[in-house]
Amino acid sequence: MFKTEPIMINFGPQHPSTHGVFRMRITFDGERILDLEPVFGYLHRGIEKLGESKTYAQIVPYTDRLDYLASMTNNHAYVLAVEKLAGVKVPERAEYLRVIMAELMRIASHLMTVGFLLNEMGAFMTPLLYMWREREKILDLFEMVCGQRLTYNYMRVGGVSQDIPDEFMPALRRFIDEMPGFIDEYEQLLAENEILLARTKGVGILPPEKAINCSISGPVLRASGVKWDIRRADPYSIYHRFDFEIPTCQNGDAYDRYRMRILEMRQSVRIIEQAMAETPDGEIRTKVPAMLRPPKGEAYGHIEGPKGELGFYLVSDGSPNPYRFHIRAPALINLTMFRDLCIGNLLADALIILGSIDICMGEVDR
Amino acid sequence: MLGNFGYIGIFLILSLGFAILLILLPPLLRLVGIVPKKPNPVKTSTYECGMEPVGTSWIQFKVQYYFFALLFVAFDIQVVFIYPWAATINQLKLFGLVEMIAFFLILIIGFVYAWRKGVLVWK
Amino acid sequence: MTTPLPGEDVAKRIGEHLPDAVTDFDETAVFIRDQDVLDVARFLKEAPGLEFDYVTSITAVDYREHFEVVYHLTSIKNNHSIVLKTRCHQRDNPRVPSVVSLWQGADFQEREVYDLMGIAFDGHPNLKRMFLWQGFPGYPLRKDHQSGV
Amino acid sequence: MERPYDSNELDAAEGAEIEALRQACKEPYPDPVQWLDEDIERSVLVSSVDYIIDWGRRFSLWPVNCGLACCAFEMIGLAASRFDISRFGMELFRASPRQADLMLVAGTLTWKMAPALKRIYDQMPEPKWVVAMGSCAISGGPFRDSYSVVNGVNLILPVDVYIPGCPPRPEALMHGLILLHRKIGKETFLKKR
Repeated sequence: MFKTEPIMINFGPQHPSTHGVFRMRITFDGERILDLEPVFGYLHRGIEKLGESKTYAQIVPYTDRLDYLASMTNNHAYVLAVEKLAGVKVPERAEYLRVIMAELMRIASHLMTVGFLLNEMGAFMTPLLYMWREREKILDLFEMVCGQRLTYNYMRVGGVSQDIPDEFMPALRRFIDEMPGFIDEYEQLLAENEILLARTKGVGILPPEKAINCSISGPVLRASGVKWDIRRADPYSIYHRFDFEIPTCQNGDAYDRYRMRILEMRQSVRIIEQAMAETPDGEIRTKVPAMLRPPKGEAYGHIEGPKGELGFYLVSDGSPNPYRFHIRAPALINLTMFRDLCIGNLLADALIILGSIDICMGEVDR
Repeated sequence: MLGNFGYIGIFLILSLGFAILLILLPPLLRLVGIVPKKPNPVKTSTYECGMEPVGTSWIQFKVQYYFFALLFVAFDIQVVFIYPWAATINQLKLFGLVEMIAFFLILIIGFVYAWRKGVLVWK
Repeated sequence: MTTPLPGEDVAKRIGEHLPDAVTDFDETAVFIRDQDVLDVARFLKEAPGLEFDYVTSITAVDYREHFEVVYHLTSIKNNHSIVLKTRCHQRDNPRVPSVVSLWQGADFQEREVYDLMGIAFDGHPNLKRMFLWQGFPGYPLRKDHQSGV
Repeated sequence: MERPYDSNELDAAEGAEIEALRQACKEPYPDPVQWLDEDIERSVLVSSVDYIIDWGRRFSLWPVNCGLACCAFEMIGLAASRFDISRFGMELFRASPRQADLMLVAGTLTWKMAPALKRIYDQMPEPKWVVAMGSCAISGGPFRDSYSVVNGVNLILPVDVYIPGCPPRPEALMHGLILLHRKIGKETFLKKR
């Protein structure tokens, strides 16, 4: 018909639906996306360089600020990597506390993912405020344990920093009893909502072999039908003692990625329930020197974070601070195929795909 | 006794006065010094998420945007006619209802035609 | 349990296919020459028993006299993993062949290594600075870069 | 895919802009308490007209959402239902700077983001205020000696209220905003002219 010219618009660092300071240079032809160029670095604080001049204990607060929506699991991943490097044994009670905190954090992070995804779909603030109500309960639990709402600095090499107060278990019991009811409430409100179905069904379909080739991890990978979860594939800590399944969906579109978060929340509640019942008493931390000097060598510890496989690669030269401190950021690598998914779609779909992948700029830019 | 047109006159004056007041308020306040005046070249540049816009937006874009606007105008006018009808519905008994249904039908035909032609689906 | 393959067996298998590619190995890692990275990677990806179809992480370490690029490869099919390392000795312009043609997941990770460590990857479709801005002096993650400049 | 722009050229231009801003911003902006003339600073006579205008502005501050990092989630937590800031008339986080009059810098400002933040600040209509939330915005915080972090937003923008904390609790943020309200309450116009 009529010849149209492409135009380039910056979906820049300051944008309500880019989950932080992520920027995209999108070339449009009307509403259709012709090309998309992601630009990173607007929150690059150089944590890997700073880590090289800090001791192993001083790096724990830095890991809180990596994926600031899931600080507890960042601590868990880093601490596991250092224990693998230094060969430190962790007492039973600390292992159970860590699993409870990590799974609570997974629920809170998935709540945020679904909340903001629906925020971008036009249900402005309503589902987000519902899900924030649950997140506040989880933040209260964390505040009871380590006094902070967002950057917990709770785990130490060799255990956890503080024991749980007496009123923690009853409060956790109450939360665990209510949570499935709330998840049903979300399912009831959202699962068959035709706007959600119309906006996400068949949008941004990611085939399984392409997902593996793009080294995608986490709920995005499982939404494409690949059954790969580090908690089952390479069990760390005490996850082999709990029975929970790894949910997967089939056609890998934005709707499946949304459903994955809901299903995983249910599994996390099951894990917490079992972990609560078996938490033994006893030591919460083994004695580890403050200036820990792990033997010369390297270690790669990884866990299944809410966003995907979060790994820490530590190289030690025997001195108290790591020679090299690398973070395998799942959110950054999950964005590898974001460009291919968006080309040819409409602009509104691109934001839904970005929301369903769920990135957190602290981890992407480090 | 003002008569009907008197009221319409007052209504007209009030609405025009209110519109003009709103237009003149910022410069007026600037004169008095309440609204600070600090001109800044960057302030008037176009906002694009904190970045410098590239290229011009004066380009040939798809004609489909025009159809959305067209349909919007059609249904906007329809709403304008519904207000007075709704206000005086009890005077125009059954006749008003039938009249409005006919008005709706005409517009719905236009909408169904646009829908069939797939004008709103973004190709 | 993701079994880390012993370096020795993998080195032997690579040795049969590409005789002089392997320079060294230890219990978890295999050291290969930097110019054979792409061939070894293709072999590891397509060899029947290995099938490393997932590159977990690519990173680089600056050992002052040489750079070391570390590839953590995983096979989702057979659930085993291996660590591949190459050393490049020239300090001013280290070059390593890029593996993006095999795994698209390596795209951003190689760009990050180029941006922060300065190791160029030949054959990378879009090798540019990723986190820092053009005009940033030097490569921050190198040991001789004084930070806070 | 033909692009109507050349990305290398754009990167180079943006890089040059960042480098220029980095060399230019060496010492911090003076905090804008100087708009009160020194002699009347102590006994600020606020006339009734000023009082009404300040009251109007104080309780309808709309922040532009430039949440950069972790503090952004405490800021959203403040806007959520538990620590509700719509009690202060601030619940609308405007995405575009045109409709905002408070810039709540929440998180770590890096040099790559600095020109964008400065442009958003310049594009905000007068009267506008800046609140530096979190120790990253105040002084670079835990990332002070990093190669890519601005050591304090006041190198780039004049800051009215500093809220310490990493991240500051919603109550601390609310206290900071109340301080800002008190500061706005002291502004006078007629006497200055």
